[in-house]
Amino acid sequence: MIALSDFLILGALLFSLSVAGIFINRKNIIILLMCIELMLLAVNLNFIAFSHYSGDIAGQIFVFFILTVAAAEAAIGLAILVVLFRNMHTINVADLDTLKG
Amino acid sequence: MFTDLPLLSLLIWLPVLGGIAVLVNGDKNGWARPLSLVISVVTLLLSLGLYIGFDNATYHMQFAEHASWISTFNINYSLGIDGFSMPLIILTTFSTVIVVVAGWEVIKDRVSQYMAAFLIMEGLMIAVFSSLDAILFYVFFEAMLIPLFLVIGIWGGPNRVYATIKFFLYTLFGSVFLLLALLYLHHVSGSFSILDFHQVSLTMQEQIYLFLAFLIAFAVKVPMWPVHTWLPDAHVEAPTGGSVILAAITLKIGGYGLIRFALPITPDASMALDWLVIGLSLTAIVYIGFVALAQSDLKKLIAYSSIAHMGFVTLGLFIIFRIFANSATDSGAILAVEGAMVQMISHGFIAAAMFLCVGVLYDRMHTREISAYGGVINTMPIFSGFAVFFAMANAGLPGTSGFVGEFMVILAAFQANFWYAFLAATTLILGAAYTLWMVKRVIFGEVANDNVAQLTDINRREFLMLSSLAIIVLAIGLWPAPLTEVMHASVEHLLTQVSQSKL
Amino acid sequence: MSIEKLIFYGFAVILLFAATMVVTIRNPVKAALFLILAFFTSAGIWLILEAEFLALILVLVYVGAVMVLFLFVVMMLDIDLAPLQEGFTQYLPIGIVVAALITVEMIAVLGAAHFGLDIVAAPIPHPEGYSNTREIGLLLYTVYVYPFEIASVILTVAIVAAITLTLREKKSKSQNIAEQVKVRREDRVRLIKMDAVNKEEVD
Amino acid sequence: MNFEVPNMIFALPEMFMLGMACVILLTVAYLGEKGANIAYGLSQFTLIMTAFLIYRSFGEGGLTFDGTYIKDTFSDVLKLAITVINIAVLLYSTSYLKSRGLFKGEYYVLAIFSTLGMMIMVSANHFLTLYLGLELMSLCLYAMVAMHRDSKVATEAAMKYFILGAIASGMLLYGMSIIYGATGSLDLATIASAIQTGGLNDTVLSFGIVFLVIGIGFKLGAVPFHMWLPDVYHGAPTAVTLFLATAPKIAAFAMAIRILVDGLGDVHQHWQGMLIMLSVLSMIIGNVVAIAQTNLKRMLAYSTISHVGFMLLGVLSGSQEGYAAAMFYALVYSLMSLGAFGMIILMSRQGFEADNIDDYKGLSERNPWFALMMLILMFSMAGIPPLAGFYAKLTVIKAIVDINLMSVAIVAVLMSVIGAFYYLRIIKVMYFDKAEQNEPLEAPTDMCIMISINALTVLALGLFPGALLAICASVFF
Amino acid sequence: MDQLNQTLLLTIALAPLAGSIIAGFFGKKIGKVWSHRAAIYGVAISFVLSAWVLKLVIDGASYNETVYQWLQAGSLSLEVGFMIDALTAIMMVVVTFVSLMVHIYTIGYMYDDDGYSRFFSYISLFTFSMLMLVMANNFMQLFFGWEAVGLVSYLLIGFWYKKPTAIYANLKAFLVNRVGDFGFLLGIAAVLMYAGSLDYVEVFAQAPAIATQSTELFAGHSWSVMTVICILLFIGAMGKSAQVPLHVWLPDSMEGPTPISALIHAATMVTAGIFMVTRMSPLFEFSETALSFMLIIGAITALFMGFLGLIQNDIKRVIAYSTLSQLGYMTVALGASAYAAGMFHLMTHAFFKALLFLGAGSVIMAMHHQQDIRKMGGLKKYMPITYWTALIGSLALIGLPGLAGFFSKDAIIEAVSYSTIPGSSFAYFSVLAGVFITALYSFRLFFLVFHGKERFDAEGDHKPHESPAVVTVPLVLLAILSVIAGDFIGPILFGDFFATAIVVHPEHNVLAHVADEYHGIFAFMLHGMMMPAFWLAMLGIGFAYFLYMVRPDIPAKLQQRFSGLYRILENKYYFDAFNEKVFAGGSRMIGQFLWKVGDQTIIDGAVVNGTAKTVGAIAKIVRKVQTGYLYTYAFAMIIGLWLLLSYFVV
Repeated sequence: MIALSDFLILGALLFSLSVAGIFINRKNIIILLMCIELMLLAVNLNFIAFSHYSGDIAGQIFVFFILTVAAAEAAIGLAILVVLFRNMHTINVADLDTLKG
Repeated sequence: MFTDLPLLSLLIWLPVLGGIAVLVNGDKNGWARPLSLVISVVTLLLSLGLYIGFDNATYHMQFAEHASWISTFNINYSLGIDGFSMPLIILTTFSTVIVVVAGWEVIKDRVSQYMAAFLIMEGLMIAVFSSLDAILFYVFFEAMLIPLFLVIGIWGGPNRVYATIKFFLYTLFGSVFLLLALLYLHHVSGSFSILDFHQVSLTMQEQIYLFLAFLIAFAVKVPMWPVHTWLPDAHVEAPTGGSVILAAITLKIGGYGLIRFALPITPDASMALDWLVIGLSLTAIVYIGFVALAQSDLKKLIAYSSIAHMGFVTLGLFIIFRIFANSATDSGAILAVEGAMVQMISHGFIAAAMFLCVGVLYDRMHTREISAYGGVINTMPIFSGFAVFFAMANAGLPGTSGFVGEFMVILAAFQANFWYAFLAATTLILGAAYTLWMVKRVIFGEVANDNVAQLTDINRREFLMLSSLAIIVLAIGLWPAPLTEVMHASVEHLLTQVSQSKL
Repeated sequence: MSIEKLIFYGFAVILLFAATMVVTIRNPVKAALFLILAFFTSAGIWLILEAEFLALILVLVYVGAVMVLFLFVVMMLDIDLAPLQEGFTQYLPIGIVVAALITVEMIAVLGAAHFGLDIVAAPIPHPEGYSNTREIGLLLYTVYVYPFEIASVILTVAIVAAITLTLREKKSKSQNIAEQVKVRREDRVRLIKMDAVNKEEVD
Repeated sequence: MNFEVPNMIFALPEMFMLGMACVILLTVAYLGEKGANIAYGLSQFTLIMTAFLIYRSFGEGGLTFDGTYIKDTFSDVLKLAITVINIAVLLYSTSYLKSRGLFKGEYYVLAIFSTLGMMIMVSANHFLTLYLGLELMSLCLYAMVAMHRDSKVATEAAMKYFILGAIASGMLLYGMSIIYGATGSLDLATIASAIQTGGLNDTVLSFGIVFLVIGIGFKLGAVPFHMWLPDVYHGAPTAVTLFLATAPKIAAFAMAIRILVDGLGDVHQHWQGMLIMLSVLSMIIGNVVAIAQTNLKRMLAYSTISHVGFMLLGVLSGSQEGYAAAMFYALVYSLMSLGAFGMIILMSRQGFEADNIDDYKGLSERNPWFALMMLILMFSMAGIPPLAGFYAKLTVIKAIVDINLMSVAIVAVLMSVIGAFYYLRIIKVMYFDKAEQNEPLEAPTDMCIMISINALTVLALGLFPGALLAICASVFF
Repeated sequence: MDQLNQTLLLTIALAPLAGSIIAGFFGKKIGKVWSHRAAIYGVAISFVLSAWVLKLVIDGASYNETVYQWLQAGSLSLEVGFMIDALTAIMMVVVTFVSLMVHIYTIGYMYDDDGYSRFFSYISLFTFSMLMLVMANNFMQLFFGWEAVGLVSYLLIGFWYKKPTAIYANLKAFLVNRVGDFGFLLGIAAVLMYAGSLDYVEVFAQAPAIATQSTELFAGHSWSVMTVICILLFIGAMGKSAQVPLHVWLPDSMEGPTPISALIHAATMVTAGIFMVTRMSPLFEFSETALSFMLIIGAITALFMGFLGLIQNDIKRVIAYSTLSQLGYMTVALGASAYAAGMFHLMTHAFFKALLFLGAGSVIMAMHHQQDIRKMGGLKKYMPITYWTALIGSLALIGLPGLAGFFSKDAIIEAVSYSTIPGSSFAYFSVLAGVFITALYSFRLFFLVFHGKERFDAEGDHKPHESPAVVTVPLVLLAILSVIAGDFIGPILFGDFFATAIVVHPEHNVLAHVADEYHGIFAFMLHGMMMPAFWLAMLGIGFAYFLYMVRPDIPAKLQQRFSGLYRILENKYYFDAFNEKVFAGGSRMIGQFLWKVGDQTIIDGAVVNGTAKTVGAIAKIVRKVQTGYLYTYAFAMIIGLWLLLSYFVV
């Protein structure tokens, strides 16, 4: 049998990867958005794993809602990205430095 | 006659509301000045009621008022006065009248705001002296900074921004520690009543920390060396009225705080750390005396002299432990504490008068540089008479109030330790040196320049203020007993409090 | 090693590989495709965890809708890829170090010590006729009706927001009187100095 | 499975608001640009009615929707505060939006939806509702920040806000998943009872709590999860900054209380240390960096960070008194922040953002009344009595002193001294500096009245803080 | 009023104050005449009543009552009150009499001055202060009077406030006096500490008990309390009575108008120290160390200040140095426990020194405010009254038998010769040598001014002429007293006049030895003529005559020959230069240093502004962390996560 810890460690690795991706990636905002999706994926994996091992379906319900919200989030995120691109003609992370200090 | 009136509340809120009324009325119809004068005079007269109705025989709080304010934390609107606060309240009301009169012609723009600021400040200061609830005290203690900050900042000199911010942050820095101490005391005692704080027993370590917190808070106000540097800057930039209030009242809050908080709440720590306060006080007297000698700005000189004089207050308050150790009777300790109180009151009048004198000159010459003057006596003989008189009072000449406090403290200091008295007594030389040297350079001599030649002597308004101050300074100097009588009971009570260990 | 485990590890490895590629690859289109791969493998893992409904939803909604949206945006924005390639490795070491530290700490908590089989036993298999979708559905419309309603509001908001942000309104025909009044001559009339035309030449 | 029809009357304010939101949405959809005024009116109507509904049912309470929704005094007070503050926010923002071509119906739609999200958060008794409420609020806020589509800074701010916000949500969710794993429940009440029963793994719990704290810290703007805050406050149109600097802080506070106190109150020793770290860092960084700012919005952003640090002091104390203090702080802070940003809006004109500190030079001569109001607000923020901000600081520090965290208390008071410096600078600029422009300042009457009410409330709360303090205390005792 | 009572005494004290107030505050309104009338009536009342008091005291009356309680602290009560005994009474008479003379004289001397009524106000105020000083029955009031006379002295030295030298001198006078007061105040504090009271009677009653105690001012060195108290009190006296090294103010004080030089800086105020020590004799008697100290200080003053008188050319300064020297004599008397002799010399000195000063003033008026004696000469024929009175004064000063000075000075010399305490032999030598010096400079002055060639150019109106009656009448009256005052030597020195006021322990009682040889005035005179002092004085006159009348070229040659010595004398032993450099300059330097370095650089610069700057600098650095880049922001969050995880979980 696969232990719960295996799933959780997989989730943790995925989470760390996405986190690392966010600050390693300095060029492309779209990839940042993708990293966020990965992060949510890790969370979902956690929820489903816990749900499975505790026999409680609530975790899966939560995942359902996370997926819904993530979709909405992606839509708004991309919309903002589009507006940004129209304004700045770039989606380079390093160019977003008008506001600082 | 006075006991059935909420006299203290009246004294606090009449000027505050009056100030707001003056503010709202604005500058358009020219009522700001007379209205302010009426309010301040009425307040002064009311405050005399405190003196008349005061019972010298008891140390209990008189004219007490009590109402719930913030019930959640058991914070109360609790007022009352004893022999320590009553003279200071009268000093406050008197000084405010002087300030209103002093600003009469001099302040030309935003008169209503100026007057309102001082009236509100008056109410707040009276409240500080009469609060018996720690938070109430703190609220007024801090709130007072706002009008003073504005007064210096708006009507002040060219470098006012630096001075005001320095002044504000300095005092705020001190007072936040007070807040912590008060909160801690509440934590221990479960009450915010200052009188309950007096009763609560504390370990030595607690006392030490509390004492240091009190000391920082009040040392900044006093101001004690080395946290004094805000004062000269604030004075130099402040308009005359601001300087008067700063010198006459604000500094006294520091001394008052030490009497009300540090000594009775942390007697053992006060005793253990009295060397610190004594050391700082003596440093203030000697070090600042020398520094004052080096000043070329009239106001700075007087400001430094204020610091040196306030050194006597802190010295007087903290030598009592050594006197207890050396002396069988408590008359030395009483002498010390009452000397400190008298010094505060007297300094209130003399410093106010000195700043008014500078104000009189500044209004005419628009400079405070000593070197710009010389031979003022030739053109302003009456003024010079007052100036020399107040200078002498500042130098502690017997017969003026300036002598009484210093005399008492030095006499008492000798009973603590010869060298304390020795260092304290150097003020006789230093105080005379810087004050009279200034008098020599400003007042005496040939007319120094055309500006001095065109000076006009003081007018009736200025004469009125200076002469009233002179009469008081002389009266206290010749017969201080009426002033000290009101303190006896409270001082003795304080001494019993400090001589009982809380450990 | 059971077949179940083998499948899990297989999927896990692919998932981690795909995720790594998403993070590191420079071309966003490729990244998106790797993300799709990651979703697919995740769905597989979810199936092992008997979350069939969610596994399907993930593929349908995520791969089918969200990732398409991503790809669409990537294409639409026509990003110049050349400058995006610089300065990547420069911060890599410290990034990797911090990420590794966090990973180690997370694994230390989530590892077998706290969540091993001996502590959290494997669940009892579901009885016959158990339907994951049905269970979810039952709860969703009863106990979680309130969150469900909120989710619908969120989706509405997403639509409103996306439209508000991206919809380019057509130039309005209505007159802005204030603007018309404020117009100055210099804004509208441009005086151009021209050389006089030689009449003969025209002819 | 027994399904009971939920007692929906508890959720009447939310339901009313949702209904009205749809009405407004439809109005805007049909009327287009012309609908903006109507949308504004409807929004105000919605908020006022909602406030009224909350007020009507004030104090009644209980759980409904199978324990996902809770109505208690805490939620009533905070929801009332949120609606009332948003009424003021909308009032302030209208003229600003009009002068910048942002006066669109969508703004109001999003604002109402966002308010709804906050109310859901306040009333959440379940991780799921909490999360959804948070996302509803946040998504609206992201969009609102980006509303000024032609503004580079606004879109940049929105992008940053979005990305970081999403990361923070991810972390929050991760924390929820761990807590779910540890306690086997998503319901806060059940979590609390599971913790009370005991037998849970402390390491795992605190592991989860770390992620939850990060999520909360981000929404509040606590260091080191604060980086979005200055940029977003600065970049967003001031009307939006005003919106997101006030009510959402109350909602975030509610979230903190719901999770940490309602859910994890019994393991407060686990999160106390984390909050101390966040709080101390926030107070230090917020206050220190604010000194170096020249932009008022940015300065207020850093001041927000420091205020969050102070507010957290109350939460971390782990005592009822501390929670009450933090609540008082949150409410007072929103009120002060409302006034401060309201003042920026008031000073701004077409084509001119009054967000540089130097723009306030000589305000006391140009308009003494406004200057006085700003003075009250600034002194209150600095925590000088007799203004509301003082009692906010007093109560949280008292809470800290009462649990003997003297060192933290000392940091707090020292930082409040440093903090006073930059507030004083504003006052200095207004009162001691000469004006650069001399034309008197005019503002619409409703805004003048609003700012006066705003500042005078701060003063009144300073003179008589007892009532509000009693309310806050009554929530937790 | 045949009894000493409060009304009488208050009248004596307050009458001059009333005169002062009238002349001071209303001088402009009531005019010159009424100003001086008010002042003179006040002082005259005082004088008459004082004389009455003296008579009552001689008849055996005494008085010691409180007027009002000034202050109370615990069991300590500070009061204002009067104590009248022989010592007080005689001082009151001396003070009021000299003051009255000066008042009258001033009418003539100051009539043309703008500050006429102000001047009267001041000198009346001075009379009041001096009376308060001498009539006090406690230390507090003594100190009040002590400082008050200092104040008036300050005001009067700087009376001509336009003169830079005058306002320099008055500041100097005040400050040097303050140095003395510094010790005096500490002495009072010591008295309070050990006696528990400031009332004379109570303190004196405690004296034997105090004398047994000791204290450690420096660790390891035990001091007798009484010595500490007495030396501290004497430091006060050194300031007021201008003893070396606190004498430096007195010569400069001659910048003031001449009448006050007579009144304050010769006759009365400067003797306050002598009076005070005499008053404190019950204490001083217990400390031989203090007595020795006084003896030596007095001897140094008596001799070395006399030397300086030799080379001065300013008429007033010569007399001033003579005053210093005479004050030294009085101090020597005190040191030898011959308090009564000191007091007696104080009285006679008051008369003849006031006479000399007023005479000098008369000369100065005649010379149109020329004070340099090298520009005078031969004035005898122009101003005979002044000449003769000055001669009497000078002879009294040098102690010609029969004149007042002889009795008092000779009594001192005799007394010292019997003293056995350490330092007495040096003192004896000094006072003897002083006699010669005194005679030399006195007659140098006298010859240069009144005899010899007229070294001034005076034509017509500028010719010197005798002063008006208001000037000469006081001169004559004082001259009479300078002659006859010595006749009281019997009762004052050897009788029991001071019996109740002065305490002398038997082992110190030198006057008793002198009294043994006293057989009446004439016998004393004859005895005096056989003593070296008389011959030294005669020798001095002879020298003066030879040097300044017969061979006026010699002094110049001597000056060249002993130029080093001369320079030392000319620079007054470099006291002024030293004070100016070390004390005045040093204080200012310390002040500048503490201000610039302590306050401005360290406290304000490094700590206060330094903190502000540091915070500002940190702010500038920390804000750079806010780079604007998303990945920094994300990284910060991750670091936060890492910190929280590492710190609180793992």
